[in-house]
Amino acid sequence: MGKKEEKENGYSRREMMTIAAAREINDGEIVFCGTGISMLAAMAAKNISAPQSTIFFETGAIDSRLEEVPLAVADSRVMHATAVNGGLAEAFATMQNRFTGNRVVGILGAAQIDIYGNLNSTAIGDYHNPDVRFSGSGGACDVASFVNRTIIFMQHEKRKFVEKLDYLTSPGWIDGPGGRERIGLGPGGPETVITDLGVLRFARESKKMYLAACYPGVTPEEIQLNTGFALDLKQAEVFPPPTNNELEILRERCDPQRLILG
Amino acid sequence: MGKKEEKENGYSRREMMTIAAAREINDGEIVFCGTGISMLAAMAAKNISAPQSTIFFETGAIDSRLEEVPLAVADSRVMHATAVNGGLAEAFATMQNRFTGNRVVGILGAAQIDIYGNLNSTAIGDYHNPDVRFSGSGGACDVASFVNRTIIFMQHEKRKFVEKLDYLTSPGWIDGPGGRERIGLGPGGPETVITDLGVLRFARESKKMYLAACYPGVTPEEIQLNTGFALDLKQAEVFPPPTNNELEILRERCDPQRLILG
Amino acid sequence: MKSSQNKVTTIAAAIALLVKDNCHLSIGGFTINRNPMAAVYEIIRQQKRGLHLYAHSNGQGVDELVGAGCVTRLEIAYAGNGRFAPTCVRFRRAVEKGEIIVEDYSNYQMTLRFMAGAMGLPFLPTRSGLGTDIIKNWGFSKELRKNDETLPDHKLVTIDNPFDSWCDSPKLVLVPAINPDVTIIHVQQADRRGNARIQGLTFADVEQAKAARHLIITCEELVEEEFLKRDPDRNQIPFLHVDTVVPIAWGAYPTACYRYYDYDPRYLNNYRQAAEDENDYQSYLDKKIMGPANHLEFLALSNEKHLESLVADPETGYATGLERR
Amino acid sequence: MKSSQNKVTTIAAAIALLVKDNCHLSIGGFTINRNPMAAVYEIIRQQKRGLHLYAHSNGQGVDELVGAGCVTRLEIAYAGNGRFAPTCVRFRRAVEKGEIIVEDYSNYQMTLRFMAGAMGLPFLPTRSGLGTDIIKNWGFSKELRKNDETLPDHKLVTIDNPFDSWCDSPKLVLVPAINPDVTIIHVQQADRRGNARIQGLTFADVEQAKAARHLIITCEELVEEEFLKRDPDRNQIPFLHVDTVVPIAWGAYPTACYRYYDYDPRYLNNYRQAAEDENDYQSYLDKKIMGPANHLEFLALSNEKHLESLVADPETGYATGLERR
Repeated sequence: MGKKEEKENGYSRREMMTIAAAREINDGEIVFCGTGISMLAAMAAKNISAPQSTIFFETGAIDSRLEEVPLAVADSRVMHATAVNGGLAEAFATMQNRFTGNRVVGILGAAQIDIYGNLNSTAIGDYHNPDVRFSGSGGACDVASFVNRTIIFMQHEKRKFVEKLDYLTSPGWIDGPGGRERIGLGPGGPETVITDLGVLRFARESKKMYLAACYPGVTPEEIQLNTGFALDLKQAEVFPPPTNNELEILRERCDPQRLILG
Repeated sequence: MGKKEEKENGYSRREMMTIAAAREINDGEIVFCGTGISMLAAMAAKNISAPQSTIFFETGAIDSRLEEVPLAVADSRVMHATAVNGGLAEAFATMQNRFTGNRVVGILGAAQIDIYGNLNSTAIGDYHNPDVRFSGSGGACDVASFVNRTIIFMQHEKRKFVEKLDYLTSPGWIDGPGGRERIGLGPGGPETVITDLGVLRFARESKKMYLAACYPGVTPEEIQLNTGFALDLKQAEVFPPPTNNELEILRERCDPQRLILG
Repeated sequence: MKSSQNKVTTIAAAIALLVKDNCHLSIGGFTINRNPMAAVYEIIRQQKRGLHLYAHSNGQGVDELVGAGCVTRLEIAYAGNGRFAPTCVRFRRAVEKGEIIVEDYSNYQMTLRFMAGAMGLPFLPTRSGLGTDIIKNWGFSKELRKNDETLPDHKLVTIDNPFDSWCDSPKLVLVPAINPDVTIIHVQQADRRGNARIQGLTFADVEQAKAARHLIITCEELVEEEFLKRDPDRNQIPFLHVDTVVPIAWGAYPTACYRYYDYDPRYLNNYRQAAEDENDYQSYLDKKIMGPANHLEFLALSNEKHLESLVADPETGYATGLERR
Repeated sequence: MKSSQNKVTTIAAAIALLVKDNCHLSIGGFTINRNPMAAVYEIIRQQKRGLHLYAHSNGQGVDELVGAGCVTRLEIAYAGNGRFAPTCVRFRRAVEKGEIIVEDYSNYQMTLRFMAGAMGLPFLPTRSGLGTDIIKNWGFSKELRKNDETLPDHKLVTIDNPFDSWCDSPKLVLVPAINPDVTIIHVQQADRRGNARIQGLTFADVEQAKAARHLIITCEELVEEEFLKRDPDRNQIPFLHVDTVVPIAWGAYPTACYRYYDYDPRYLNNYRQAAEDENDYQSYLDKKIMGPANHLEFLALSNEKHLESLVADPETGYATGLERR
């Protein structure tokens, strides 16, 4: 989907991605947000279809009232009209907690992903002498370890959807069925991968990623070409484009300065 | 020291004990207080000779301004004009902390004590079928484990100063030199035992309790008679009685209702 | 339930719904302060039995539950009530008569056990307990622990520091997490969703609250969510953890509620005296607790002017100059 | 020093006294908020070298210390700066060029490491890290760890749950405590003795502060002790932990200080651009940081009206409607 399609379709890829993620959030859920598009997706969900969802941040803000989009999870905007302003210790404990953690949906991003949804956000190449160094885990490893369900944002490129991660920062389904339990983690894990080309999910039995939907104008073959491992394409549907209502709320209420939408 | 002597001396045993303990507190120290006489001793010290000492409670109150004597460590009076109102977690961490714990002096009481200053505040007789059940450790075991120096209040009776504790609730010098280190505790421990008859301390080498001072009118022999193990009496001095100034401050400023003094 | 927008109910309904016979219960407060007494009395009225109670130093509430025969097993650090009872009387009798089984810990150990539960961890470490009978003597036998899946297999576990001499700690005591079926705490202010604000010391209430499967919050004042959200630095418990909210004025009485009222020295002294004698105690239970149908009727037994004398001074947060002998 | 009644000093004196070459340092704040920037810039001006820096996600402060060549070893969870730098630029370059050694943890692991230090424990457990390269790959070699007594012998240790299946946690990751030689945090309000109040999120500042051997507090406002004591529910750090207090307005600038001022998007964007180019970065260092003699002169480089636009709205705590592109 290039600039031309964006203009034709009337929405950008980032808008499509944000809305695709927002649709994954159920009303009443507790939503863990990282920086950038994941935050915007949570704001969109809250404003569109999940008004009773609770947005919370690893920095300790619980149930933030986001009147302006924050540019980091420590932005003072996340501290406004919360239920409680705590710190990192409280936020991560909420996710590790046996009674609240399984009600949290986490939204993550990464530099690399494998077929089981394991993530790398640390380094490309040799860890001790990296070709490219990234920010590191932040809270991603913690979220991926604790919560019941994660949604992952990715740029859809072959070098990012890889057979083998250069570094496993955040656990997904590890090596398939029973993988998490074998290493001592709880049963939940990655559920959805939202890219700039489509939406991928994980097979219930094999825990392998498959193509669930392409955005309008994108073909399954195009997605396979941009993926470094073989995808099951058979279940791919066409993803419903953003509605006018969704776009309007996203643009006017969530990010009018287009700080995240670009 | 009976009623007659109290009247003659112009002060009661409890007043003598409180002031004896208050004199042990150095200016600038952090004083951990339990309920009752230990709290009053800390108040007396702060009002008499250690104005820069900091009174703090296991309930989480740090640097309480005690305008009235509290009747429990959770009394709302300890919450007034503190530096920070926290909780138990913060208070005990302050004592276990490597940089603040060694500046804390703890004041404890118990039902039984042995020659190494180990304390029982749990039960007399068989633990599973006790003759007398007491309150249990509370914070005493924690304080005795963490801080560098403790002062212990005891009623001086043979059945309370025993060869062997029925239950070891709070560690003193354990079994003598190196005892604490052998079980994994830090080097500090009990320093002074203040009773209704006199003041006892622990020998630097042997870590055994010895008689340091008798109150005016009490003889070393009388103290030995009321102690269930042999005491070194040779170093016993006569303890300086309370001064008028000490008594006046204790009575008028610290406990005018005589809630603790009786 | 925890995601409901309106969790307000009565204390009778909350106790009936969540506090089952034989359940594992934890109550907040500390000795003579902020015990959830309205809830305690309602549990007694509903004649709950077989409770497994967790407490650090929750004095008055624990002693009344034990005295009324609601408790079978008790894990505790300190059963005293300050100057009002160096050892709680009904507790002492119940233990000496073998009516309850007690498992002893220290206050920090109990705090860490709730904290572990709140953090979703099976244990936390401490240096407290090394060399003591708290480690050696188990109130709950190895067998009982093995056969009861609601209990950890060990009372405490001592380990060598896996990081060698790091932090000068050669050995550590690991304390097992507590996840009570229900925790009940009394707070100054809460809203309908369950956001809560404790004023003054929090004791271990926040940890106890977050460790629990179900949480009942009783509060002096029901306030608007907007009111709490205007100043979130002051709040401790987000609604996520809360099942029910019960507005109940004087809900901690006869214990204190900082900034609202003081403890009642007369009540607590009378209680201790009654507790010492079987007949007097039975009559206390009948007249004071079982007689009134609810907390309002219970409060009505106290002289109104006397209650007024307990109201907190806005400056200090307690009843300045109160006669406390 | 910690028991002094008046700990007020200048930032230059505090840094000269407590931040030694090669010391272990920890700074508070998180990405673009409440970093102790006045202290960071003073450390750069005093050309401290060989620092062993601990951070969870302390973005801007970390990147400036790394960029200025003050840091040799870095233990960190996240070196990003929100939308202003998904990966901090000077950090990325320093790692890719092998100029610093990095040890990676997660944010919760780093938080627990500070918490362990604050609690006086050698480690704390978590379930985070199981199955990841955070456990498998050590930035500091076994040999380095063995030969340096300021480092624990292991990066992390995985153990079986000594309480068997308690809490459904078969395995735990133990994270070693951090006790920095010095922690520096920036708070909204402090008094002369060092009692401190943070407004809004505390991040891991309180744990970092209490874990440290020495603590420097910089504050927006020096207030009377009485002011803080009137409302102790709002305070987090008692004076017991504090060595020096440095009143310094705009002390977190260009990062934000909730309720005082917002982050400066223009500064942070310009910084990122300069950081991408060696010459531009050197010129940034020379003109912006080394040029001014102190924080006041540094602030004077920014247009006064521009700074005014960052002042926080009293209602929301940030600069509502600020141009942030």
